[in-house]
Parts: sequence; C-alpha cells; structure tokens
Amino acid sequence: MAVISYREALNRAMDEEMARDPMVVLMGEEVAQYDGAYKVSRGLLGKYGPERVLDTPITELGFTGLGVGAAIAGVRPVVEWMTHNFALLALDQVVNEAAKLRHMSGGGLSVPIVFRGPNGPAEYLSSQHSQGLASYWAHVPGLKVVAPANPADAYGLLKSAIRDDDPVVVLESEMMYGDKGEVPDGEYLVQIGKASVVRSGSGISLVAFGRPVKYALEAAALLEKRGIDAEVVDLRSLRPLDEETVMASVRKTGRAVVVDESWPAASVGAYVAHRIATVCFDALDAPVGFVSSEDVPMPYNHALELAVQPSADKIVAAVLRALYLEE
Amino acid sequence: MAVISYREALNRAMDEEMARDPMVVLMGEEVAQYDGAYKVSRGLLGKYGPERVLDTPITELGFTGLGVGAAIAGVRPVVEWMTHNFALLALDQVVNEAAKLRHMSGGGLSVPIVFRGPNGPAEYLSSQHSQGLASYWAHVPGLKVVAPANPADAYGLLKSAIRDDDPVVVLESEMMYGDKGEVPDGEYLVQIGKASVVRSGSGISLVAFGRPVKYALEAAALLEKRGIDAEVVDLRSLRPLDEETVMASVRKTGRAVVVDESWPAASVGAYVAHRIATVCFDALDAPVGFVSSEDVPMPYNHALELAVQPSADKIVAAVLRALYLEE
Amino acid sequence: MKKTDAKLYWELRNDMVRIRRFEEKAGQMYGLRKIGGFCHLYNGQEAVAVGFIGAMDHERDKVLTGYRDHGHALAAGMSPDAIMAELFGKVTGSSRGKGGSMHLFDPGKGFLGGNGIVGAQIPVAVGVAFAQKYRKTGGATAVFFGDGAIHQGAFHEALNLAKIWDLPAVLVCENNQWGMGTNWKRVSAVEDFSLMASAYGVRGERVDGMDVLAVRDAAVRALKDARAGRPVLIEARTYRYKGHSMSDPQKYRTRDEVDEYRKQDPIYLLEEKIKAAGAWDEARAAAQDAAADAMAAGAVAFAESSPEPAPHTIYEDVYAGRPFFMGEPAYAGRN
Amino acid sequence: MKKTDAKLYWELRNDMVRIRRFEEKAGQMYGLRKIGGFCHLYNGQEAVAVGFIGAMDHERDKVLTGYRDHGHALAAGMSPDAIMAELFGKVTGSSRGKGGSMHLFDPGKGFLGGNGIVGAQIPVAVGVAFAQKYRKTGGATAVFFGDGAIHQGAFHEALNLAKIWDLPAVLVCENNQWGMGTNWKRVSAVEDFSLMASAYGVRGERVDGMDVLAVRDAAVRALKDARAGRPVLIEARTYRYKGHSMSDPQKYRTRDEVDEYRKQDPIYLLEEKIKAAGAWDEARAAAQDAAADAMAAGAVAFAESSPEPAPHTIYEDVYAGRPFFMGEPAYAGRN
Ligand SMILES: Cc1ncc(C[n+]2csc(CCOP(=O)(O)OP(=O)(O)O)c2C)c(N)n1
Ligand SMILES: Cc1ncc(C[n+]2csc(CCOP(=O)(O)OP(=O)(O)O)c2C)c(N)n1
Ligand SMILES: [Mg+2]
Ligand SMILES: [Mg+2]
Repeated sequence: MAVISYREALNRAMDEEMARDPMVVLMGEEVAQYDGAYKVSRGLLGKYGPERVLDTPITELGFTGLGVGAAIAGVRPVVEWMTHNFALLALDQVVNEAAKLRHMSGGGLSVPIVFRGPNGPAEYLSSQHSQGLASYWAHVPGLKVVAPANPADAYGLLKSAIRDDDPVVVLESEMMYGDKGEVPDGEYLVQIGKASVVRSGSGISLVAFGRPVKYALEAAALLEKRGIDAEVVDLRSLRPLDEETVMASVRKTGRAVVVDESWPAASVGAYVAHRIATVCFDALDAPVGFVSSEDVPMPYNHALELAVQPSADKIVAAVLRALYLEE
Repeated sequence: MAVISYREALNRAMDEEMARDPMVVLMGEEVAQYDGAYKVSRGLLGKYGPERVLDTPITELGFTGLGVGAAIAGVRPVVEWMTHNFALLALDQVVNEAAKLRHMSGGGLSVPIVFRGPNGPAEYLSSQHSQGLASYWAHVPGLKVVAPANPADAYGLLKSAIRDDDPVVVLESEMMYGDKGEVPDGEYLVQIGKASVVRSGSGISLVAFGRPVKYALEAAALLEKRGIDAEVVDLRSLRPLDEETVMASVRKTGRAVVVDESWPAASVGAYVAHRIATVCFDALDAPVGFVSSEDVPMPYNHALELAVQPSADKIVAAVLRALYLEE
Repeated sequence: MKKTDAKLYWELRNDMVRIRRFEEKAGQMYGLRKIGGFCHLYNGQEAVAVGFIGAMDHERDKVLTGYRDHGHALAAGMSPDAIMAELFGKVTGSSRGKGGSMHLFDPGKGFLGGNGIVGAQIPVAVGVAFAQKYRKTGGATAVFFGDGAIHQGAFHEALNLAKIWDLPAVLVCENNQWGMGTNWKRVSAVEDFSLMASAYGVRGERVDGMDVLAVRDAAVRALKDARAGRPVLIEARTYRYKGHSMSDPQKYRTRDEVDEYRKQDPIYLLEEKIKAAGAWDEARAAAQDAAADAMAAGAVAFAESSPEPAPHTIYEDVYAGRPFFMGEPAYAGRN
Repeated sequence: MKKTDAKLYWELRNDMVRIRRFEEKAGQMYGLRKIGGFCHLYNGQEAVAVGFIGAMDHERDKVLTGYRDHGHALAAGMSPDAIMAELFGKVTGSSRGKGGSMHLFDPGKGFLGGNGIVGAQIPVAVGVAFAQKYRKTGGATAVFFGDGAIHQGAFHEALNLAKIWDLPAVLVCENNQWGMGTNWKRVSAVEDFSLMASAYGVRGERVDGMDVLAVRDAAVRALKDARAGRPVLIEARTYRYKGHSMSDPQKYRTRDEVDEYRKQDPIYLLEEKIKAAGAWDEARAAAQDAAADAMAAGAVAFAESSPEPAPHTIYEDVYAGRPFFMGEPAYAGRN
C-alpha cells in the first residue's frame, strides 16, 4: 500500500477513470492549465488534453448546467466547483435538473455526473468562503452524496462516483488535501452507501463524516485516557445513509454523539441524530449528543473561527454529558 | 374581526406597511400590472404607483440581489418570488449576501428585506414546481424564517417581517391562499419567534408549520373520535424556533409527532424532532414520530402527488405508533 | 414552384395543423379537468417549432425547450398518444405520469425536454451540444426559450460557453411578445434580441416566426453554422394566441391585439403561399385536417383508456438500479 | 498646465502611492503571518480606483467591489488603521475582525464592500443605485469587478435591470487580464468588454486603466450619465503585478509580461505627465512617499497593538437587536 495524500488520491481516481473510460471529462475553474485551485487535477491536462480537461469561465450555473446536459447525452463529466460555497450559484441546476431529470422523464434519461470540490470551514476566509453546505445536497432525492474522510476513501469513493449512473456530489475538504494515508495499490472501489467503523469501542458511538471524523478520532484518544472506550463511525456517504451500521453501533454502545461541521438547524447531523433517537429509542441511555458548528456565520479571526467549529474538546464534552459525567 | 382569506391578509399587511412607511417597496415577477401570479399584490400598483410596486424581468438572482442592495441603502424591499422553487436561482444572494452582510461588516450594515412567496407542494405541477424548501432557509444563521398557517398569522407575521431589521423569509403556500379565517380589525403584529398552541390536548403533541398544521388539526379531530386528545403546536417561526413552547407541550404530553412537507433528510422537521428527543429525553414515552414528504421528487399524477405528501391519515398512523396502538 | 417545394409545403402545413389540433384538444381536456396544473399551449407559434425542427436531422440532432413544449415534442416526432397520456397523468405517458405537460421527453427522437425553470434548459442544451462535439456525432442542438427567459443569467453564461468552446448549438428565442403578463419591451433593454449576439461574438439573426418558410431557411443556415462549431442566436418574432397557461385571464392585452396577429396566422400564411403557387388542393387540406383531428382524438382515447400509475411507482425513476430512501417510506414495497 | 491641474495630479499621485505602499506593507505582513487566508493585492491597478473613485461625490455616491478591495477602500477614504486591523483580525478592524481582507466596509464613507463571491456585488450595487434613485439622493453607485466576473449571469441580469429602471449605476470592469490563472481571452467571446454594453442599450466605453487621468475623465462622463438615469459600462484595461492572491505561484505568465506592464506603471505614467507639464517637485514626491510609508507603518502599529476580539463576539453582528441561536451555543453568555 502506498501512502499518498488525499489530494493525490483524488487525482489518481480521476486519472484512472479517465484512462478507463474515454467518456469521462473534467471541467471547472482553473482545473486545466493551473492544475486546479487546490492542485487536485495536477497533470491531467498534460495527460488527457484540452478536450477532456477544460477550464471554464467563472460561471458556476452555466458550466454545471453544461455538465448536466453533457451527462444526459453520453458524456460522464466530473465538474469541479472551486469550492462548494460557489456552488450555491449552481444549486438550481443540481436540484432542479441533475436530481430530477431521470424522474421527470419517467426514467428516460440518466445523469451520470460527479460534482466535486472542497466544502466546509477553511482558514482565515470569513463567512462567504468557509461554510459547510453538506445539508443542501443531502436534502435532495435524486442525488447521492459522499464525504470521504481519508485518502483511501477519497480514492475509492470518487471512483465509484464516476462510475455511478446517478449524479453524485463529493464533499472534499480544503483542510484535508494534504492529509496522508494508505491507499491500496490495485484498483479499489468504495461502495457508495456504506459507513465504516473506523475505531471500535463499547462506551459510546461517535458518528461523523468528512473532516470531523478526525476530531472524533482525536476525541476518542482523549477519552481513552479517561477510560472511556468510544467507537467512531465514519458515515462516508450521506445519501444513501448506512443506517444499519450506525444503528448497530448505537445499539451496542447505548449512547451516541453526532458531529457535523455544518450549522445545526436543518442539517445532516441533526437528521442522523434524529434517526438514531428514533430507531434506537429503547437502546439509548442518554440523549443523542450533537456537536455542530455554532449557529453563526464564520468569522475571519482565527481564534474565533476555531471557536465556531466542532473540535475534539467539544466532542469530549458532549460525550461526558452523554455519560452524565459532565464536569 | 373580519373573515378574510390568507391572500387578502398578506395583501392587507403589505398595503398597511406601504402606507405606514414610504421606504417599503414591492418587487418581483408580475407583482404590479398582473396583480401577482397568485394575486397577492392585487391593487397595490394602483395605490402606490410604479415606483413602489415593480415588475421585474425573470431574473431571480438579479432582482433578489438588487433588493439586498436597496436594503443596505435605506429602502425596505419586499421581494416576491413567484414561488420558492425559483428562488434556488437566487440562493447565493440570500445565503451569501443578505444573511451575511451584517456579519461581514461587523455590524456596519443592516439588511431589512423580506423575501416571500409560495413554498411547498402545489397541485399537478411535477417536481420542479412542487417542493418544500423551508430547510434551505432554516439552515442559515443571519436569516429569520416564518411560515404562517392561517390568515391572522399571515397578516401579523408579514407585518412584523417588514418591520424587522434583518432579512426575513416568508413561506406561504399556494394551496392556502384561498383559506379564510378571522383577522383582527385593528393593527396587529405577530412576534417572530413565537409558536402558538392552536389546539390544546394532553395525549400527544403534534408539531407542524405552514400547511401541514391543517393536516395536524384534521388528524387531531380524527384522533378525538378514538379518544386520543392531541395538542397541536404551530411553530409559525422556524428561525428563531420557539423551543420553549414546543418543549412545554411535549413535557406535558410525553409524546410528539413532527410534521413537515419537506423531504426528510436534513430538514427542519427532523431538526425539531431531534431537539425534542434531546431536550425532552426523560419526558418522552415513545420515539418522536416524524411525518415528512416521501424522499422522492414530486410526481405529476394527482394520486401519486397526494401519496407523496403528509396527510391527516399519515399523522394518525404516526400517533398510533407513538402510543404503541399501531394496528 | 417546384414539385419538391409543394411537397414540403404540404408537409409543413400538416405538421402545423397537427400541433394546432392537438393543442385545441388539450385545451378541451383541460376544461374537462382531465389535465391539471399548468398547461401552456403553443397555438400561434407553430411555425417556429415546425420550421426549425423540421429542418433538423433527427438521426443526430437534439432539441430542448421550456414548459411550452407540446409543439416541439410533436415536431420532433413524439407520439401524440404518449404526450396526451402524460398530460392525463397516466402510466402510459411519456414520463409514466410523473412529468405532466411541462416535462415531455423522448430521448429516442432526440427530444430532451421539457423544462419548467425559465432559462434553465439553455446551459443544459449547450451541454448536449458539448457531448455532440466531444463524441463527434456530427449533430447539433437547438434550444428554444422565450422572450422572458433571455434575461436570465443562464442564457448569458451558456452562450458565452457555446462560443468559446465552438459548440454546435443554436439558441432560438421565441419572442411571442409576452412573458406571462409582461410585455417583452417592458423588461428588455433592447428592441431586437439578435443584438445580444454581438456581446458573445456569435451570429444573430431575427426571423419572422409566423413564416414557417423563413424559419426553416434560418434553421438551415444556423444548423450549418452550428455544425461547423459556430453557435447562433436566433430571435423568432411570433405570438401566442392563448393565455400564458390555462388559468390566465389575459387582462393585460386586448382582443384586438390577438386578432391582429391571427391575421398573420402561420398556417394561413403558408396556405396563401401554396395558393399563390397554384398548388392548393382543398381536398388534401381537408384530409390533413381530418387526420389531425383523428390523431388528437386517438390520443385522448388512448389516454382515457390507459391505467393510472400504481402508488409504489413513486419510488421508481429516482435512481438507476436499486432504489433507496431516507427516513421511513410509507408505501415502499406495498404494490 | 493650470495650477488646479497640478494640484489634482499631485493628489492623484498621493492617493496611488498610498495604496501602493499600503499593499506592499500588507504583503510583508502576510509574509510574517500577521494576515491569513486570501489576500488579493491591488498593485498595478491603482489608477482605476483612484481615477474613478476620486471623481465621485463622497457625500452621496457609493462604491462596491469584489475581494480585491484594499485599493477601493483607501480611495474611498477609509481609515488605513481600520483596514490593517481588519486584515490582522483585530476587534478594532472595520468589521471587528470578522471580515478580513475580502470584506472591508465603511458605510460612513459610502464604501459598501468588499464581496467574496465573484460577480455577486453587481446586482447588490445596482440595488444601491435603486435606493439612490428611489430616495432621490442624487447619488450614483460605482461597482468594480474583474474580467473573470463579467461572465457571471449576475452581471447580465443586473445591467439589464439598471437599464430598464434607469438607475444611476456605473459598472466598471477592471480588466487586469487575468482571472486567477486564466487569461481573459480564453474565457471571453469578445475582445472588448465595452461591446457587451450594446446588448443592454447602454453606453460602453473602454479606457486605459493605467492612465489615472483617462480613468478620471471617463468617470466624470459616466457619473454624469448615471445621475441622469443612464447606466454605463466601462472597461478599464489594466494589469495586476502580484499573484492572484498571496499563495499564487504565477506559473501561468512570464516575468517579462509583468515587466512589460510595469513600464506603463500608473504612478510612473502620471509622474511623466507631471514632469512634462513642468510641475515636478522631487521633494514633494519624496514627502508623499514618506507620508505613505508612515501611514502604512502606522496602520501596522495600530493593528499590532489592538486587542483580539473576545470569543463571545461570535454571537454578535448576526442579527439586529437581541440575538438568538439554534441548537446549544457553546460559548454564549461566557464573556
Ligand atoms: C426561474 C423561473 N422563474 C419564474 C417562473 C414562472 N414562469 C413560468 S413561465 C414564465 C414566463 C416566461 O415567459 P417567456 O420566457 O416569454 O416564455 P413564454 O411563456 O412566452 O413561452 C414565468 C415567469 C419559472 N417557471 N421559472
Ligand atoms: C462565484 C465564485 N466563483 C469562484 C470564486 C473563486 N475566485 C476568486 S477570485 C477568482 C478570479 C476572478 O477574476 P477577476 O474577475 O478577473 O478578478 P481579479 O481577481 O482579476 O481582480 C476566482 C475564480 C469566487 N470567489 N466566487
Ligand atoms: Mg414569451
Ligand atoms: Mg482579472
């Protein structure tokens, strides 16, 4: 197994899929000549040429819609949004076109397209550039939504997304592009819709996706020192949601804390907490804890922006509350 | 008290506020010469003239952003979206501008603007024109969000929204415009952020907002016949959320069913269910029930579109489950 | 007049009459509440769809439009039965009763919808053109939209993309002079939409949208350009006779205005040309009309006798392959 | 040369030098990690902000721009201390440390931001112009945006609105020839953005954005038009010397290209004019430079010595009046 970065894992996934299927193209702002704003597409222009790796104008609605059109006509586009923040401009094309064309056509059309790019808090960027928008995609039937939290999943999920015959939104994280991890050498696909238990434990279930999985693992390490044995479930896929794995964990531990770097209201995290509270009602020994970002726009000041986000400490505090050990 | 329609109540609110404050203007597609696609602005052009009641081109992003700019420069615009479906095109201007300008300017700017129009399932319109998008607004700090379920609230909440110094999104319902109800004759404001107990009961709390409040009341009537005494809480405001009223009700009844005509995942309804399950953990005798729209795009066929939405029957079924009386 | 011309003229007449009669029948059925919701009829604009789409190569070209889509669907060769059944919400409809009037599709005929969001079809169509170029199919894509839609940012972004990537796309603005109750001049900064082409370095052309032959000529030119990688913007000046949708009381315009345009009715204008060329044949016209009526009546009969979709079908056509749902589906598995 | 001209020239020089020196200092501070995130410097483009904004009436006119906003902020008269403190994330910053480099605001000076979403400021600015017209303030609004931003639908929708409602707005496209790493010609269908004006029936003008006097003249003309209800589109052809933001390795262009433009440096060009007019004064220039340096150094000292915002301030400036929050705020009430 090679140890590569999250960025390289995404790059390798696109590279291999482009090599495998000539219908796969990549388009977005700065993806070609500049190698991607975050260098995720490095080298692909040189390898696949300007017909398959396309720099777009700054027109999120336009090129997202163009991707959707290409997808219903036989191409398999990967559309890179420089960040998910800018994808709000393209939301209509995702929600009203990509997600609904199969349905509105009674199954006549397929929309095999991937929308990807960094989502969630970054650093020193203030509120327009630093927000977790996972909930906007997870809300919508017709989409699939994945959020890889490590290089192996980044590789395996993006490959699955590219092969999927439905529109898949991939939530990456700017802050994780440099993270390194083992990725199997041979080709390897991660099934969309399967969570993974990344740390097993018996005392409480920490359920997270994307970057907060790291905080959950950090929290688990801190908790271990206190003799609390936390299990960490990485959802990996928000739509479909692998309730089986989540509920099995919570039934085992009897307690859960959900972590989501989005705002709290109408969020994926709150939905997962709600589902746990419903499905595992009889098994729960305490309310499901929920650590989200604070319900405020992201400030620029670094101490403040950290204060706004979930952290290992906040997760530990939530766990202690769930164990009625609050200090 | 006059008995007037929901449509007339909204109209009267705008009329009175325009008369009261010369800075209030109304803009949107067909609001002037056509009296509004759903006739909510009937007569306002004649009364206030083309400078204050403006027909816009079909450019949701453009005129929404124009409204935001007008709001930071001393005008108090009411922006009508012909329906919330089309507001997805304008989402960036609401989420990244209206909701954040006060914050990004460190309190230097105020954005007193109202965005309003019909939201939620309508009839025979298929999936692009018939969806509940409340969750997209409720998710966002910096916005306020209200959903009047009857003429009096439509009147009182819209007036409060127009006077509010923050951006307020008003969720109306095409299917309720004709609904009649009593509205106080004198001026009357409904405070944003206060839920209302529209039927008191002791057996279970039904928590809803917007049109589903009607289904909840219907369900309560059906339940009464079975000897089940349901309390119905109309949230009225989704942001701020009146947790006090909701939790007081659930603590009293020990059981709750939340109803939301949005899709289930990452929805306001699931968030409310999650909050109840958390805050009232010890008081709950059963999992919080949740009746949402099905997790599918809206079909055109009438029987199917009804099957997709919440209904009194589905609420009754959820209540029976919560009472462990399931048939 | 050449014999081939006469043949073409009669064909064009037939195609326009079929749309006209189909729409009249759809209007009747709406009145009988067999059809619900928004139903946007195409009466008056037939020359645009028939003139343009008739000039396309159905083996490789593609068509997209907005919600006023019955005319384009028929011109593309879609089955009237499948359309009417869709309007009735029946499972035999082209979208299995899920799409309704605004969302007709027939991928096999190159007709890719039927879109309800004003202007949203334009980038999608440019993407279809991208696929044609990428896959070297030799095809071109025509996208139809209204005088209201041209102000959407989607138009601007898409036309720029079409031009800089040399895509085989023709953008056809059907200026029927009204966007719902708004006269186009009230919301437009220019009096000639083909002017907007200059902002994107593409060829713009204005054509009389009541003259099916003029539209057809413009289409032939535009498709040739498009196939050579030069996108084109066309404004077809036309008129809609009916309300915006079935529920529109039309207070914004006078009966006289409508009557004025009816004098330039596209079917009538074409008939005059056939007459002027000495190729008129009363019996042939009557036969076409009767066949069109039979087609519309047949479509209604088909729709009437078709079954409703079963409740569990709400879970179908959401995803490819095995479906999944969030929450607790109420009807899943209950056929 | 008239004496008043000389006075103006020296003022313009001073304003440009102040921006240049401020940006150099900001760049240094970024290198020292006193400033984080995206920091887009304005070096090379000074003539546009100074030429245009200098011609505005600060009592009633308004200015909006994108994220490359330090130059416009200074030209509008904003306090360098408040700007630098904002870049440092301090509570004394113009946005109390919440906005950072991309979100400068000074409503008192008519400077309404500072916007991070490419193109989003254009409709907002047109709305400000709407308010000016509605409230009969006599003011006009200028909005600045880049060669990348002009392709956004927001531009198109906003310019159409400005025209049909006769709003006092001037849209200034600062064509610095690069949108991040993309040369403007690669994404544009036209080679002259002022051409796009014709699609909206407004006056378009291209001006040399390195020539502060030319920009100023264009501004005077445009503001006059705008005040009369005739919006204007201006393309100011200019160049940015630094990377797109501080983290840009600039592999997409050559050192030579940058040097070529440095030869037309706006400060240098103006100095040549002052010299040609025989009004050059070496001591005066040195004094301006020294004052600008002192201003920048003073701003840093102010920022350095300012306090950080307290954690509980995250709950402030979200709503007017009493705040509220969803969920369970972790820090609320803990000052
Ligand atoms: C984005 C969006 N905004 C508004 C509407 C509501 N709407 C439907 S059709 C229409 C008028 C469109 O006029 P035009 O483009 O001229 O087309 P026509 O109806 O004349 O064919 C409007 C406003 C919509 N469907 N989508
Ligand atoms: C909607 C949106 N898309 C993408 C970005 C990322 N981005 C920031 S600046 C920029 C380039 C803009 O170029 P231009 O308009 O020419 O302005 P300049 O930076 O040259 O001043 C891009 C792509 C963004 N901030 N907003
Ligand atoms: Mg029209
Ligand atoms: Mg630029």
